[in-house]
Amino acid sequence: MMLLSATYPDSITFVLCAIVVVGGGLGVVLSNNPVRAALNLVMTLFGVAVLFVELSADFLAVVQVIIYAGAIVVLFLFVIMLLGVDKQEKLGSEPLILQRVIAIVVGLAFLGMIIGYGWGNFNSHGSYSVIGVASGGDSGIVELAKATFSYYLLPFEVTSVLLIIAIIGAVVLIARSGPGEDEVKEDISAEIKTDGPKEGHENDVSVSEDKVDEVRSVDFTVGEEQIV
Amino acid sequence: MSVDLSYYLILAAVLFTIGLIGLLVRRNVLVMLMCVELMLNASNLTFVAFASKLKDVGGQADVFFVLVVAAAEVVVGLAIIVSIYRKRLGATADDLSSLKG
Amino acid sequence: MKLVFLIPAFPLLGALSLIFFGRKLKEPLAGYIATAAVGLSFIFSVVVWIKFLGFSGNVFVDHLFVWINTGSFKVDAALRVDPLSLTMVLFVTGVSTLIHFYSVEYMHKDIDFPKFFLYLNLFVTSMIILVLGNNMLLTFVGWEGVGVCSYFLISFWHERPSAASAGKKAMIVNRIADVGFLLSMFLVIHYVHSLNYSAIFAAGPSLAKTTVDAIVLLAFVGAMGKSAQVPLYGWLADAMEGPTPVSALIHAATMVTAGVYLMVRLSPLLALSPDVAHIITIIGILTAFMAAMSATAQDDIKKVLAYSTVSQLGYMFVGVGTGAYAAAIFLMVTHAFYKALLFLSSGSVIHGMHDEQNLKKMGALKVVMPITAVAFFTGWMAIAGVPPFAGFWSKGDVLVGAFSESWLVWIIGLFTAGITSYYMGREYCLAFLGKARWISESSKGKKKSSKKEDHGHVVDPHEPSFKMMIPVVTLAILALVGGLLNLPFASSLKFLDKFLTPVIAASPSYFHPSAVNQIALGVLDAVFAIGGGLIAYFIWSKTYEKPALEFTLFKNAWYIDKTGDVAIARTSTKLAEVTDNVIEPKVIDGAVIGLSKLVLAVGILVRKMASGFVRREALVIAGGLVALIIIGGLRGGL
Amino acid sequence: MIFGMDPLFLGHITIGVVIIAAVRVLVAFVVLLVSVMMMIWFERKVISDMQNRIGPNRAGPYGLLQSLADGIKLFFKEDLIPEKSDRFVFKLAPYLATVPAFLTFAVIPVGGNVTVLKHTFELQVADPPIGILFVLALSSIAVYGVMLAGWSSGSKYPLIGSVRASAQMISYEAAISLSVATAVLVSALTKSGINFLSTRAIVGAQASSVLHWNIFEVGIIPFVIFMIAITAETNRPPFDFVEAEQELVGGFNTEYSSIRFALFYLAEFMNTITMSAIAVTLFLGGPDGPGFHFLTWLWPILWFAGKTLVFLFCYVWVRAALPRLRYDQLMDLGWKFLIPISLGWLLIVAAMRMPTTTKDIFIAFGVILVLCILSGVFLWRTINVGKERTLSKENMKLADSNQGRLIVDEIDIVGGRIIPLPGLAEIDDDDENNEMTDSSVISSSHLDMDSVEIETAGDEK
Repeated sequence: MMLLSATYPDSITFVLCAIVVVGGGLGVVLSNNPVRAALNLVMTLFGVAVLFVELSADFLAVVQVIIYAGAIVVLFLFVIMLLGVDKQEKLGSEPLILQRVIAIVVGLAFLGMIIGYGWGNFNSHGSYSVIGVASGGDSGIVELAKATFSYYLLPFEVTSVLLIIAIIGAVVLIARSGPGEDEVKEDISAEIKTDGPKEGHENDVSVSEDKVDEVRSVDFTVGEEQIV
Repeated sequence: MSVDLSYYLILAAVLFTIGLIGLLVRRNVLVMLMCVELMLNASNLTFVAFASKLKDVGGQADVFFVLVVAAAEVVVGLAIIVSIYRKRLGATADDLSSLKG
Repeated sequence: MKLVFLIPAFPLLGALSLIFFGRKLKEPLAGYIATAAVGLSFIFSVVVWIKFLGFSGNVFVDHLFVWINTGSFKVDAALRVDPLSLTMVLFVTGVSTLIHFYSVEYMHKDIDFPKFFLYLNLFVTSMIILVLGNNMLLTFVGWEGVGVCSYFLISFWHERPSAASAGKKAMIVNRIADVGFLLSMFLVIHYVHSLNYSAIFAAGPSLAKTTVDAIVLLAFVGAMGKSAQVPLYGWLADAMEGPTPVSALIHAATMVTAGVYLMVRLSPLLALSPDVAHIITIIGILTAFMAAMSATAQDDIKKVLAYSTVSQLGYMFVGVGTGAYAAAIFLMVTHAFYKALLFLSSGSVIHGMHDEQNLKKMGALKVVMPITAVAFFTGWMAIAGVPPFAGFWSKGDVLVGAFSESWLVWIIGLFTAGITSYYMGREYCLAFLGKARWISESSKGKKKSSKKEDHGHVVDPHEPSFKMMIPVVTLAILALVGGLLNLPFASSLKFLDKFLTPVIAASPSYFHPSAVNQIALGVLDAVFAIGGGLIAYFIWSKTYEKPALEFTLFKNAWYIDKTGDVAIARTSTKLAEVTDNVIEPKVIDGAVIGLSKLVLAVGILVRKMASGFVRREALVIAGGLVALIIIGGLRGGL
Repeated sequence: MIFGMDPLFLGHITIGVVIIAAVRVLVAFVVLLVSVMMMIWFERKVISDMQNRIGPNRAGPYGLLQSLADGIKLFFKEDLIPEKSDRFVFKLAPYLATVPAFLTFAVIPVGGNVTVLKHTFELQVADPPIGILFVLALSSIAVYGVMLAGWSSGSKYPLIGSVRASAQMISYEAAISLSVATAVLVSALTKSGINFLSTRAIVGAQASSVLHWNIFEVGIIPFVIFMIAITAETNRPPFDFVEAEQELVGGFNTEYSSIRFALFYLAEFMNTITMSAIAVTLFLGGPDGPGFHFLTWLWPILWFAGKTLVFLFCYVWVRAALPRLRYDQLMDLGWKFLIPISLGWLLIVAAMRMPTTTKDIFIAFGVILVLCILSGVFLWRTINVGKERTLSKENMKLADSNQGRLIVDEIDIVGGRIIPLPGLAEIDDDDENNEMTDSSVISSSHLDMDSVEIETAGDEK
């Protein structure tokens, strides 16, 4: 209790998380590879999740990881890999004139004004406990559930409808029309046939049925070849 | 909570700004969507910080809805990207300027 | 009494059956069905009248159904049976029946024979609704119904441009006047919240005097149009383009009296508004005089009668204006008799002369059409007010009212009575006496053998058939004895007065003259009537052309129409031309096109902002956000 | 609060407490590593027996040290990084695969409370109030290792393997979550109180007798679904599409060698153990079981280990017995059977367990009836749809004639294009002039690439 009730572990956690969050955010913006950006986004998400724990919102922290990191970003990566849009973007050039300068100016102005106006008002008291107090040994999960399913029942229903709409919309957007399917498939089969294994990989097919017995001695030869 | 609320809010503002600038600067549509996620996370952080400060679970409940909206946004956004990619072979925002006046 | 709804129902049924089966019914049958419908209507009017005589109250209202129901405002479709409406219904249906019967023969061989009777039946239905309506709105329905039917009937021979334009003219003039009626109704709705006559009369005393004035005056504007008062009387003369039975039915007996009926119906209000009554008197006497003067110079046999109708209507309004309401109704009834008689007689003449209406081409018809001549003579005597014909009594009553109002009005009325006698005498002399001018100069030598080859003027005047004579004779008898309705000798003989008194207001200015006064006035009337007639006889039985007595001013009906044409029609045309040539292309088109060009220019400018680049537009949104924050901060909102 | 109900942290936190916590972590780590080695040996031995051969028998008694030998060998092999790979991610991926596998075990209650040096603590590394959600979170994280490994290799087959993996793992996560939710619901209702998401609370709720184990409380079906789903989630046979040798050479880890490859291996087997432990915790009462009065701390551990071992044996047995599914069959199974059934079962359990009055029971059974009818109709439809696809003769023929057919189906999603690889895609950036017409550049370069490939393929033949 002595160690943990002190302030500095919290402060240290916060600082570390802030670094992770901001670093991850910058990584998203600055990395020229979308997969790297996604990884940085995951980093940010984890930082935010830890901050949630720090703010005694355990449940949200886990949900954040499950939904954001486990589903949304995976979806991002899935699409990136599926479409092969992981080509590296030229961050050095900007086709739109002044876009970058104005964007940075606007962004910094926004940040400055938010902080500037808010400074000194951040800790002003709002109304306390409109819905319910988040307390107890369950990290407020019960309170959260009560609030969600009673006070926020209508938004809850509306968002669920939104989710259904999104799913249906996505399916409609992705769904193919009948005739196009055949052409496309023919194209692929043509491409696949020509799509032979790449350099050095022909030798790599000695895959045993039982993977436990697999020694993968072939790797050496492959490696030598590559080195040579 | 021992760390002052203002730090959380400033951190959220910084994160939001990063997302905003990224949205305006990056050309890859996927990265732009990620930047939107950053901004949503910043708002989530604000919500939870206030929920903790004001001891009101409502702020946490709001985050749920933000999460759902984010999920829906990503699903539809990615579907749009995929369907665009089928036709145009690219996911660069600047190519999609057929709506220009 | 509950049978009252049958009165309008029969003509309506007749009209409907003619709509659906008119073409199949063919010539005489359609006419007889229509006649029977109106005849049944008359019979039920009589039945209702007899029942009403045994009725204890003054007013019986038959609610048919709720017509309009909007919140607090409610209008029933209800029929009102009271002495006034009964009187009207009786003579309307009675005279209509006779005219229908007459038309069957008169319209013989017309292409649109069934259509004619369809219109006639529809007209009678409308007129009955007008008369029996329990509220102003129902009256207005009938009012507009007769307006529409009169339009159809005036321009019945619409192949003739003059007939078509005459119909349009009647329509337009009436619509102008109807605005007055409508406004009057709006005022009533606003101030009384009900259109029922009973409610209006009950509320009358509590209304402000100016309100009453406005209501009555506006209603009178409506009546001016329908009853062809100065200056809206031009249409009636033109309306003579319609078939003669139409003129008899519409422009003598029924429709034009609707205005008088309305004013008498509103007499409880009118009595509260002496100022408007004075205006009505003035307009009435002016109309009577001007129309009479116009009639002295007309050559058309029907136009003379048309102006005389206007003149007589003026008399009626004098009666209304001076408070002699019963006298006005009395004159209306007797006028219906003798004017219908005159029109039908002239119809016989026209029929016999093969559609020749010019008096100057007639003459000496007494020889070939003796019965018609007698009938016409009866009509002349009746309208002139020669005792003991009907006109003497009714006009005498009105003049008594005028005398009680103002001696000037009375003198003009008296003088006009003389004029009336004069121009009717002129017409009679030109048509029936003198030389037979219808034997044209060219065909004179060839005598009767070659008549048929004479194009357009194959004239063989003859007495009309028996069927046409029945209504004429009936009306002649009525014109002769109509005065019995309201003899002034004793109060017990004033049947109509007594009958009507419960529902019409007693005018404060109306005084009951002593017997001596009445006799003196009556003698003066008779002297003027006989004098006018004698003058006409002496002048016009000898010659047929005397331009000194046919002033152009009167021939053109005081140039009222021409004035209107110049003042309104020409100016409006000019204005329209200016609008068409200058304002429309330059101002309006300029504004619209200029606006569109402006929008286009702005669009071209703004279009450049929509670059289509998502990021650029997102940047604009972000910039707007920052701007909003700045503004909010400056205003202290944050 | 985040330490849950662990009595260790209820008092003052002293140096002893910290040491005990650290020792717990260390012991768990070491035990896991060792058990993974044992597991590998166990699997090989069992399969050998089933296939009527001997299996490893050289290193150590009964070949027990064979795994250690393999590990040492792999550790000293040359570490290869393909030229076209994304180096950082390539190096990162094995750790992303291993760490969640380790972490998951942290919330599993291995035994009851023990007292050492006056400190009473749970045989569990941590007992957070959201323990079971923690498990789900980590299992959803686990997919990153496979995905990124495949992508960063810069090679075609690993990429396909990783794309398969992501789709497969996301798909089966829903079924896992729903069956876990059923178990949690039942536990929370049995032991009404706070912390119903904590693993220890779930175990505690099942403690009274064998019949109160969740496997019976939930009605077995969610348990079966959970078992099938975690098999798929861990990419174990018959759901091992990620590394389907016949189709994808070696799957996502084709390009890996040396210790990185060992880490993937480690992660996979550790996942197997961890998932078995979770199944035990959720459905079989965890360490619950009859014990004796001496060595009271030992019996729960033995029970736990025994139950887990049964599951592990089942895994091996399944692997030896069942052939691999087709990929579309896998997806059909996940989306059309497991998810609807587990969702419907969750609702039915909720309807049956929640009501307190007779009226409520009637309502609940009405709801159940409606649900059964609806789900029956739905299932009938989906089954038929699946039949059409799986049993259509043309498809069968195609599958027979062309082994790559299944791969084709998968790539098909992209729109008929070959999935580009990170190394290849970089070519596009050489063209600096045409930033605005990237799409055309990409397409043309794709075409070029394809044509080149055709030529080379022809040359080789």
